[in-house]
Amino acid sequence: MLEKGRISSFQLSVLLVGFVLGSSIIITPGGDAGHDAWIAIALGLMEGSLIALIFTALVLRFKDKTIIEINDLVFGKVIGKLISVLFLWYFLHLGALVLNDYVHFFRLELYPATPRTVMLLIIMLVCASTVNRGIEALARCSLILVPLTISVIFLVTMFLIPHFNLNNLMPILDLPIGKLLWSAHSVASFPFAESVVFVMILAFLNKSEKGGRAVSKALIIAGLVLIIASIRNSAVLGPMVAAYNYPSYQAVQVIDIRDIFTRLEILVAINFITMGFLKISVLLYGTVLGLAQVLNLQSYRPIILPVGILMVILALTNVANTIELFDFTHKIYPIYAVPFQIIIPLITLIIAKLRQLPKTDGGMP
Amino acid sequence: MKNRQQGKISLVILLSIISVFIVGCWDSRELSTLSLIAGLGFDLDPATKRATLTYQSIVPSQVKPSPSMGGGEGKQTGSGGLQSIQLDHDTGLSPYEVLNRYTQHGSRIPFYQHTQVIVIGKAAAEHGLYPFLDTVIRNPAGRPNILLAISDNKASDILAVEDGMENIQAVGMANIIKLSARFSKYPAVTCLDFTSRFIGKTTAPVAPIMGVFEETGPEGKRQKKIRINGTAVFKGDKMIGKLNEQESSGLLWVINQIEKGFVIIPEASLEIIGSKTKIIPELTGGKIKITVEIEEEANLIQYNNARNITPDLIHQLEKAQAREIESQVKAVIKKSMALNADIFDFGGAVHRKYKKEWKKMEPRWDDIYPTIEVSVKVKTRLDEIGDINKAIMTE
Amino acid sequence: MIALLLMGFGIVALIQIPGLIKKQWWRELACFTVLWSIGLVLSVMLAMGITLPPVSTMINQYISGMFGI
Amino acid sequence: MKATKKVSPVNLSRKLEDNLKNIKDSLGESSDIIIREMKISSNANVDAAVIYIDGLVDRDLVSRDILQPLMFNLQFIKDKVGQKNSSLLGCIKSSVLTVGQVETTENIDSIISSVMTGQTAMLAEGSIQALVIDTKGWEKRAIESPENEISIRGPKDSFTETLRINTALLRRKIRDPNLSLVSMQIGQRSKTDVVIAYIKGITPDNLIEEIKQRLKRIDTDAILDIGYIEQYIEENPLSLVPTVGTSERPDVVTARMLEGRAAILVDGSPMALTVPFLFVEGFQNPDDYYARPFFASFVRIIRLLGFLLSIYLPGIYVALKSFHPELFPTPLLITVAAAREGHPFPVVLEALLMLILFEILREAGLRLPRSLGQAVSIVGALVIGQAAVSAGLVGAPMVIVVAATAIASFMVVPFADTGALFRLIMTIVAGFLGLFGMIIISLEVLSHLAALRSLGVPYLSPVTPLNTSDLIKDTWLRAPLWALGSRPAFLDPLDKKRQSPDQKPHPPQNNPNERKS
Repeated sequence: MLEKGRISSFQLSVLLVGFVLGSSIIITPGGDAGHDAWIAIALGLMEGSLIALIFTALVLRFKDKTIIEINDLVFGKVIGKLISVLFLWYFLHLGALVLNDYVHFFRLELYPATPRTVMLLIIMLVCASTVNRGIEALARCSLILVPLTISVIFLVTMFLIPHFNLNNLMPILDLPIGKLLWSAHSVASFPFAESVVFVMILAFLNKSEKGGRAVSKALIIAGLVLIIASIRNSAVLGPMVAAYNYPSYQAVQVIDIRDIFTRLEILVAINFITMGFLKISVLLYGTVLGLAQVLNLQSYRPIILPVGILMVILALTNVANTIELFDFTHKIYPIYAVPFQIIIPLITLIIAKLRQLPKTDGGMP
Repeated sequence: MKNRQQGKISLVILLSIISVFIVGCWDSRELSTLSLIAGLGFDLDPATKRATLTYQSIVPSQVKPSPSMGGGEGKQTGSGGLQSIQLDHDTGLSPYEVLNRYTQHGSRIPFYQHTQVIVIGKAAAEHGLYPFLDTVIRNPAGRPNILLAISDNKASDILAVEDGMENIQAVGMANIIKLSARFSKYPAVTCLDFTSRFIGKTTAPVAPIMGVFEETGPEGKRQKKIRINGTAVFKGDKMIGKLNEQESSGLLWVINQIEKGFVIIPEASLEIIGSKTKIIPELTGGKIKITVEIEEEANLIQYNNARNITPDLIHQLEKAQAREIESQVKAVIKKSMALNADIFDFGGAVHRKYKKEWKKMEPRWDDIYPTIEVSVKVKTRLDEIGDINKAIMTE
Repeated sequence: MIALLLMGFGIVALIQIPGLIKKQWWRELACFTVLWSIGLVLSVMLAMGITLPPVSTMINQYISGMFGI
Repeated sequence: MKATKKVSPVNLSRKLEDNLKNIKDSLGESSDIIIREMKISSNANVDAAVIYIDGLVDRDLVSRDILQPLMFNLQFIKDKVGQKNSSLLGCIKSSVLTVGQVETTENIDSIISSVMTGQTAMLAEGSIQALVIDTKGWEKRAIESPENEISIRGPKDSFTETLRINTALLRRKIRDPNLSLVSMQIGQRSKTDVVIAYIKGITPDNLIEEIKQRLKRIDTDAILDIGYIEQYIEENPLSLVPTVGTSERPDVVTARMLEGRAAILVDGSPMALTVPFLFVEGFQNPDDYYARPFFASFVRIIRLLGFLLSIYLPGIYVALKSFHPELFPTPLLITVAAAREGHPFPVVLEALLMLILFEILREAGLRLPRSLGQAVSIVGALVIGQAAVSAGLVGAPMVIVVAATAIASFMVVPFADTGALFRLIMTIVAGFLGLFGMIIISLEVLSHLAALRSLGVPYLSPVTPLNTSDLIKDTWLRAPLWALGSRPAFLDPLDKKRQSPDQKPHPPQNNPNERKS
């Protein structure tokens, strides 16, 4: 085993909450559903949970095995490795996309002059050093950061209650059903089903039978937080919610309690730094560990920095400009992610069932 | 072994992060290199299409001379002799071009995040605000809760008035707007409110109108002062009309923004302590009927007749008050129908209740709106009668 | 710029390689070197102003073409 | 690197003269080594010698209880030896010496090391054995009240430099035979006594094994203070935070031992180490347990707040001023901007200047004799506070920030040094990348702390990995003592239960003394 650390199901839940909140904390998903975004998130949560059901069932079927080892078992060495490489590409690309969001937000709102390379490198260094410390350290970080973030979200929501105009949420289900479903699917594919990267981490549960419940619990909690944030943004910003790139950031700017509790938008930015840190770290961890397993290395630590650099380079060259990034994440990503999130895990699960893997006769294959 | 390796790596990472920081500080904005813009004025010459911006910036060294600066001459405090603000003007073809031009004469980088109020000249408002609004909303420096005001003449005139108890006039102006909204005279409109109404297509944006008036000071000196004297009504991004004082209050009654304030009827003055408005649309046979239901509660704070107050009298006062409110509301509804500007968000109310029918109605809203039948129902309640329960003089 | 880049990559190599050699993890060393070199080449290309293909944009075009969006 | 003349384990010979020569050779020429030769037995025909080091032994004891009986009871000794046909030394040991602890040895090596620790050796002609008599007793400091860890309600005794006194202090608190004191000697030259104290049945055995392993690994010439041990046994020696706790208070050490930790005491150091040491312990103070729970909890939260403030405040101020002026509320910004006007240095430099000046003053005040220290603080206060502001070098708000930081930094003593470093790092980073940089560094530190372990226990427990009951009961909040039913689970004590449940005091059901009304 490359990873000696073990995490509890509770830690996994918290880490997963942090991962899902990751960049969706600032780019509230379902934005194209306008004030019905929260319905889209709720539907997306359902779809995402179904998807999560597939991959957790797959990974927990093979105790203590990551998807890479499972692929080898199910498809054989050659095809298995090919499929594993597909996954690795997805993790790497997703990491680069999150980095893109990260840098875009900070360069737009707070640091317009700082070179994007520098920002990317700084974030990558911190994530790399955390990954270097192993999954346990990462999970423990999440245990502090996620409760902090969630309480900040609630605090900010409290402060915004005077600015709520619930009329802005009416009428419910204003959107044509097709559009809403598409929006729901894009929500499912953007934060929720991205948790497919946990196929690399579920193996390190100390009690693997609790994994399924941990994952679904985490998705529901993260979904609730996102729904609350989305309702808040719609209620505060009204029809402008669909126009802003970062509605949460704009909504929090509205807070003004006696000229003292005002200009709190930095809290949203801090939330994004910390949650984005968790998300990138998890993705980097998945990529690096997976690559080490594909290549049969004895440790994933030596390749953290090179892979991190590759992720940064991918983030730098990923898109030519911001509008392409938005175009990709809104229109193409929900389709692009389907094979990685649903099709491959589903096929693997079916084949594993048909071949009755893993063999229960105890002997390690 | 492993620990030592890890320790070394993390040390290197810490050092390299710090060194990266030290190499460059790209976004450092030292406070003493910034010119803090407190108020922004936007004017447009309709003939030449040239925009003019007026900046009211804070001169920090003059705001409050700190005692430790120990100076002989700069000792006086207050707004007396020291100019704590500075006015600058620039003109150009597009708003951002003008903003940009500041750097030709400013010694400090303009910093817009603390802008308190944006004043828009009447001509600009009538000509169309879209380019300017886009500048404000698109720019990360434009906060959504900056207050908007329309000048009844040129914006630069308003920003040039030196008046008020505040060191920074723009702060004073923002306070005037907030106060008038708190006492339910005129609406306070932020950029966010304005653009939300704007993006809603059928809803017409509004904004308070500010004017300058002159009065004679104690020593016969002519003094300029600012006051709010109306509410501008927009259709799209263009100003098309103006509500007077009574109509402005009426507007606030309808859109449920009454907080505090007073209702004055011939025989008494009443202080509003609470109010709630419901807009109930009804669609019958393709025709829209809207009921505005106002429930209000007030205290008696002044009674003009030397009579004891009896339950009957209270009843009469309640009715008189309801009539007064109704007349305000009716006045503003009449005006808005005349302007064909849905300043009450009636369209939104219909949308919320009849979302299917709304799809068809939305494009024709301009035709439908003037034909809407609006009925007003006012329920008032008088609660307290003040510190005395007997008239202090009998007739 | 390129000098800075080389320095950075040099530091990365200096941190990792001695440990790998000491532990005689040749396989790991090879993987590290390959990845490191890819990173180096790509970033030198970036630093020299050579535009690398924007991956997401390409995927975007491909999928758009496939589904006719 | 063993430079001492290695004394081979030579056994005593029957000839006293040879033995004494051997001993003299190994001890060398030192004026404090006393070798008193004499003749005992009835006809004074047996040569004997008593060896001790002046200053390490209790002189009264030696002359009254060793020399005197040996020289005056000659007849008695002779009778005894004659009667029972037993050996001379055995007889002396059993019937003559009136000292508590006497042992026999046959080895010169052990004689020498005993003499070195303040024992007295007695040799006699014709005997291959020697008596080692415990006569330790040197001038020592009395038990005084603790100087650095002040408690308002707690006991006022503290450890001294003498190991025996320190262990006695522990024994007096815990009269449980399970209190184990495992001793060993560390240091090639210093041969310092080190004692691992723990309570058998509470402290996990593997912890003790691990400590023993780590102590045994130490191979150095001298252990002058407990700080030496600390640096040799830490898991991550390059970390900025301490992973070993120290205390000069016996009550604190006992309390920690009762929770399942182990203590390490070193002769010559008025401090005890306790391991494992966790982050939260830095915020706990003995008074928290002696005072009522609500205020104790409040003070702990204040301590956490003060700690965070002392690390972040200058950085936040610098970051807001030079990176994010939009985050100030407008009235505050105008005030701050007015105060900043006309100052020559950038804010970072101002902050660093003041922080370093403060550290200089602190260090100078600490090291100088007490009478001078006062003067330093007065001059410092004048320089930092008044002169710098009125000269226009430093803004007044910066003085407030640094002063508040300085005071807050003393609230959490174990992390005061760490805090000073972090504060500087944060300020520098804030000056170059604002809040973003501060958060990034904080994340790096957090992940470092999360990975850190102290003797195998995760440093941030019970916060992360989470242990809810410990977190609520005795971390930032302190539950009433009767509610602290179990020992902290993250220390994995062998005996989990601390006390019986249901100890919440309540008024008597039917009080006989209740006044009839």
